[in-house]
Amino acid sequence: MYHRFDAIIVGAGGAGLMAAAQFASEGDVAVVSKLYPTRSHTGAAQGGISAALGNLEEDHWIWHMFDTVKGGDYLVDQDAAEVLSREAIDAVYELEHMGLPFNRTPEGKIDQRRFGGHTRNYGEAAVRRACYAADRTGHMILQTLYQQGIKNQVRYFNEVMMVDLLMTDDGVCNGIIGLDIQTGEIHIFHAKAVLIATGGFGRVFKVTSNALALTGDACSILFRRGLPLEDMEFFQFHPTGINKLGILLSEACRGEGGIIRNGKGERFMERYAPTLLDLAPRDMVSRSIHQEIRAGRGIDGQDYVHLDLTHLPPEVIDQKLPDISDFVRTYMGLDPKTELIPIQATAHYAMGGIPTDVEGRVTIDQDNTVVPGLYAAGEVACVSVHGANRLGTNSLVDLVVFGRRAGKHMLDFMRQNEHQALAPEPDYRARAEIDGLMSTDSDENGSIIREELQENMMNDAGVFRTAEGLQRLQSKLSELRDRYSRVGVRDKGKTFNMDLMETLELGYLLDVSDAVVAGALAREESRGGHFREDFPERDDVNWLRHTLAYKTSGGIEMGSKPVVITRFEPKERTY
Amino acid sequence: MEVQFRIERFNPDQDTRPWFGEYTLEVEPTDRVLDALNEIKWKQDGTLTFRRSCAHGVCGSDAMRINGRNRLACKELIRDYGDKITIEPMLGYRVIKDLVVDMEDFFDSYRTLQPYLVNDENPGAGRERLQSPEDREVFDDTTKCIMCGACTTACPITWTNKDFLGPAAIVNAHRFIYDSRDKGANERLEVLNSKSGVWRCRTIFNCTEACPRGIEVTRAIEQVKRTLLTGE
Amino acid sequence: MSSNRVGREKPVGSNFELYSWYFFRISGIMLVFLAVIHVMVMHVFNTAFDIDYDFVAARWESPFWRMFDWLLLIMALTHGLNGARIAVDDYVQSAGWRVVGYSAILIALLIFGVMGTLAIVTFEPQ
Amino acid sequence: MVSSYRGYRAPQGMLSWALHRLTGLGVLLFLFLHIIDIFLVGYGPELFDELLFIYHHPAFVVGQLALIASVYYHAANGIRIIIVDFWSKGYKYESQLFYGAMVVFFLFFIPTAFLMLNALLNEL
Repeated sequence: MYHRFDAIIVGAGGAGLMAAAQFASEGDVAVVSKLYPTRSHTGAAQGGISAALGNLEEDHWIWHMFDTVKGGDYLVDQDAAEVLSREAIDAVYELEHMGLPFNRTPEGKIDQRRFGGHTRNYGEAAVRRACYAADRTGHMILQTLYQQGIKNQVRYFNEVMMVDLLMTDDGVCNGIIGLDIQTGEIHIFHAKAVLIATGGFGRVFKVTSNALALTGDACSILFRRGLPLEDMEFFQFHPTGINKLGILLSEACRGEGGIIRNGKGERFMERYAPTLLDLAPRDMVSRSIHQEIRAGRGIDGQDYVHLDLTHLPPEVIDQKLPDISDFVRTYMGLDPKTELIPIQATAHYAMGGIPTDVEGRVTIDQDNTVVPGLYAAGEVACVSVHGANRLGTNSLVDLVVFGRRAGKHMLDFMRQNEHQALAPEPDYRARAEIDGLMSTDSDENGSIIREELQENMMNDAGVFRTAEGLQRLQSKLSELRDRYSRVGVRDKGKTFNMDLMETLELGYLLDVSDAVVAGALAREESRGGHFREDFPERDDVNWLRHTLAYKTSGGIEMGSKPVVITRFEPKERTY
Repeated sequence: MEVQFRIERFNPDQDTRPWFGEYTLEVEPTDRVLDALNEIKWKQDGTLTFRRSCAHGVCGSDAMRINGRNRLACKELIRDYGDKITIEPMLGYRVIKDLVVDMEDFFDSYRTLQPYLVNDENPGAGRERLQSPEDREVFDDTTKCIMCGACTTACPITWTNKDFLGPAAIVNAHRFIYDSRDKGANERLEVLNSKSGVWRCRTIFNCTEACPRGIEVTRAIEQVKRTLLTGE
Repeated sequence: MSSNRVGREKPVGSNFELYSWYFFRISGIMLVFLAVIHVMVMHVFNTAFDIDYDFVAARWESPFWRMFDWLLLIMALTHGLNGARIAVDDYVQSAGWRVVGYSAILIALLIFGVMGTLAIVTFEPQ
Repeated sequence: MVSSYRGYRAPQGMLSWALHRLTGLGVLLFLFLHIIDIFLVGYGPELFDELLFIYHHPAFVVGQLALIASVYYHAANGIRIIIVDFWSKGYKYESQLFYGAMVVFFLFFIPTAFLMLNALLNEL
């Protein structure tokens, strides 16, 4: 089936819907999502969205910018960080105007709370910067933006999975190919501009806070088309995931005063981050937890530690952390008011992704050459505002700020440009891939390959990495890829073929894993979320630069791109 | 522990009527029902089909009937069910395949009630509309809705009366009607006052019982009825 | 897959359902007293075997009991038939059969209302 | 439609509603019958007293017991619904109110049943 729109937005999370909201009633825009929009993973974000509103205490966007840069271990592009922290303020007000039900101060203003790595006056002390709606800020953002889409009569294509990107021979993006999951039909979406906002790929790891749907689809599709992926080695492990399940317990737990304790009951963050303690950035806390565990100070010598909320007033837990308490009760059978919660670091957020400029335009090289008509925003994109490690709440800021900018820019682009003609049979690649999977019959089981992939990625590309482990992982990945080439889809039907969907996703996971491992192996230093035991120091001389990974017929080629530094020279990062 | 699963299966490409598939599985008591469904799909029968995404009760994909009641598969632990578990799709909507039902009518009802803030006054850039914590608290409960459909498809009225807008749509209207910033209450109340609105509710409480987010759904509906009655 | 509908056609409201709902409750409360007293008189203070023509005749000597019985009749009939109307709405989906259902309810209301009223109002002991 | 009711394991609220609807419709049907017989009073004692044998038949006494149970249940549960409707905190006690309604039901029904069955036994 053929559709023609001015703009196509792939992904209906915060970034995609914020972009869609910019079109309001202008232009013909469609949102394509492989889920229903309200199922998007933005809805799982808990803690808050930072903006220097200064509603409770003095705060300035430049402090926010500094924290973002420092939190990202100076790999942040500072022009982008400036945009992020300046526009966060407007974006938060815009969300409020759209109806987002923020918690309020007694005067009726948006309430704010402390969050990891957010400080006053360049690191003096924690500051109240995170605007929040209980511990379901992401849920409220997603609902509010979806509601705006309904108000603006946005056209939603629900349960349609992007399977290919369309580009002209001149390198202009002119559409996508979608697979309608409900009917198995292939849809051609012809557009002047395409926004990729499909989110992260946490499912390459075994223990993750990410949804089952987060398999890096668009990253992989662009990668296959020869477009680069930036800084893929930087993946954030969130310190407080529920042990074994990886379900996230928001940093807001610590923002409200929660403490992490080791097997001896010690508040061990005193040793690693004497100023910010438990509110140090996530990469540091996760690494500290692992170091405690390695030193045998896990709970009963095992591989987890405790999150302690028992000293918090019960009404804080009830009113400000209700969902988290519910998770702890449901999945652990524990009462957070009286019992300690077993936690473990959980794969949480991809700092890397599709390189873009501050307008959301996808770029392909170190000179930031743009692909006309192609945009990316949200977790899937790498602007790069998060550098080597993202600060808590900045993911939501990223979504709304850069989703908004991309939307506005697309609106201009679409007014000034015409549709580029499609090649004949634009869907041939997608059809060939799907037909290939559907017609193969073998005993090779995709889900077993996926389990092995996730297990190996967790062990060798997790919090700690070594050259040896990463090389071992590379050969494992090529073995898995070889097995994947023989995988057949067991469900041969057309209607809602979830087996086909998962098998396609496995292919994407493999591509993304390749890029993560290639980046991790190349970067011979430790910075932010990337820690090489064989290179434990940050190396600004050789590595103060972004990596770009390109998929070529001969394997992955690595390139690089300078970091934009405007206001803050790199310094040692202590908290 | 070993658990027997009976799962309702239906593939429109080949079946004329639904049937039950039986699966035996070795699981941990603390596993979620969703984990078991995944395990069956991945290791035993690749054709088993259901929706799922976040796997911890916030996205609303995997609402289904577990031992006869609407639940999210990712929020239910196997130890609470014992060694025999029956899983069926939600009632009242067309089954697309196995446990997947057609949610279009559900979202249609939702859209009927203007589920967005109606207020065109510009509070001015660079500032928020003020709202007291008390005013914010009034509609807090109904902001929790994740639109999984558990309440609407638990309601005996929606099973048979296709005009009824259903609990979820009313919950989402409630979220705006009682928001002090909103100005669209009258229009929503007019629809809710109609034949397909709140008066169809017979205070059965199935919706409240089924809500995985703990929303007091019936309370919200009753509040709307009282507002219609007293004009307050 | 795709949906660009902005919801269903908005039902136009009148206050009929509101009044119906409210009437249901008011008549319900009245009936609690009327019907329970009626049952008590007929089956607790007297028994079914005490009741015959003379019993009815003696009771309807009093205008109070005639009024009481008439009120009970009307409330029970309207309350019950309103319930039946809602059952029709809930279980009959085709527009045609609904009209049949509503008509049957209206006819029942007329016939039984008239029969009952006639019986109570025109009764003269023989 | 019917399969829907079988497919859902009814919580207490749904059972109480289903019973409410069934007893309501049952009482309505009886009401029709009752209006007919009272209408016949107008035709004089002979016809009416002759008809009363129906009401005196033991099977019908038991039937009347079911009718009275229906009326009592419908009344007690109806009051519970009205409380939930008009008392803004009523929703919290929905289930307690149901048990309360059942207590009231039995408080009325047990003596009524005793008296009626007693009368029947005396008559036989």
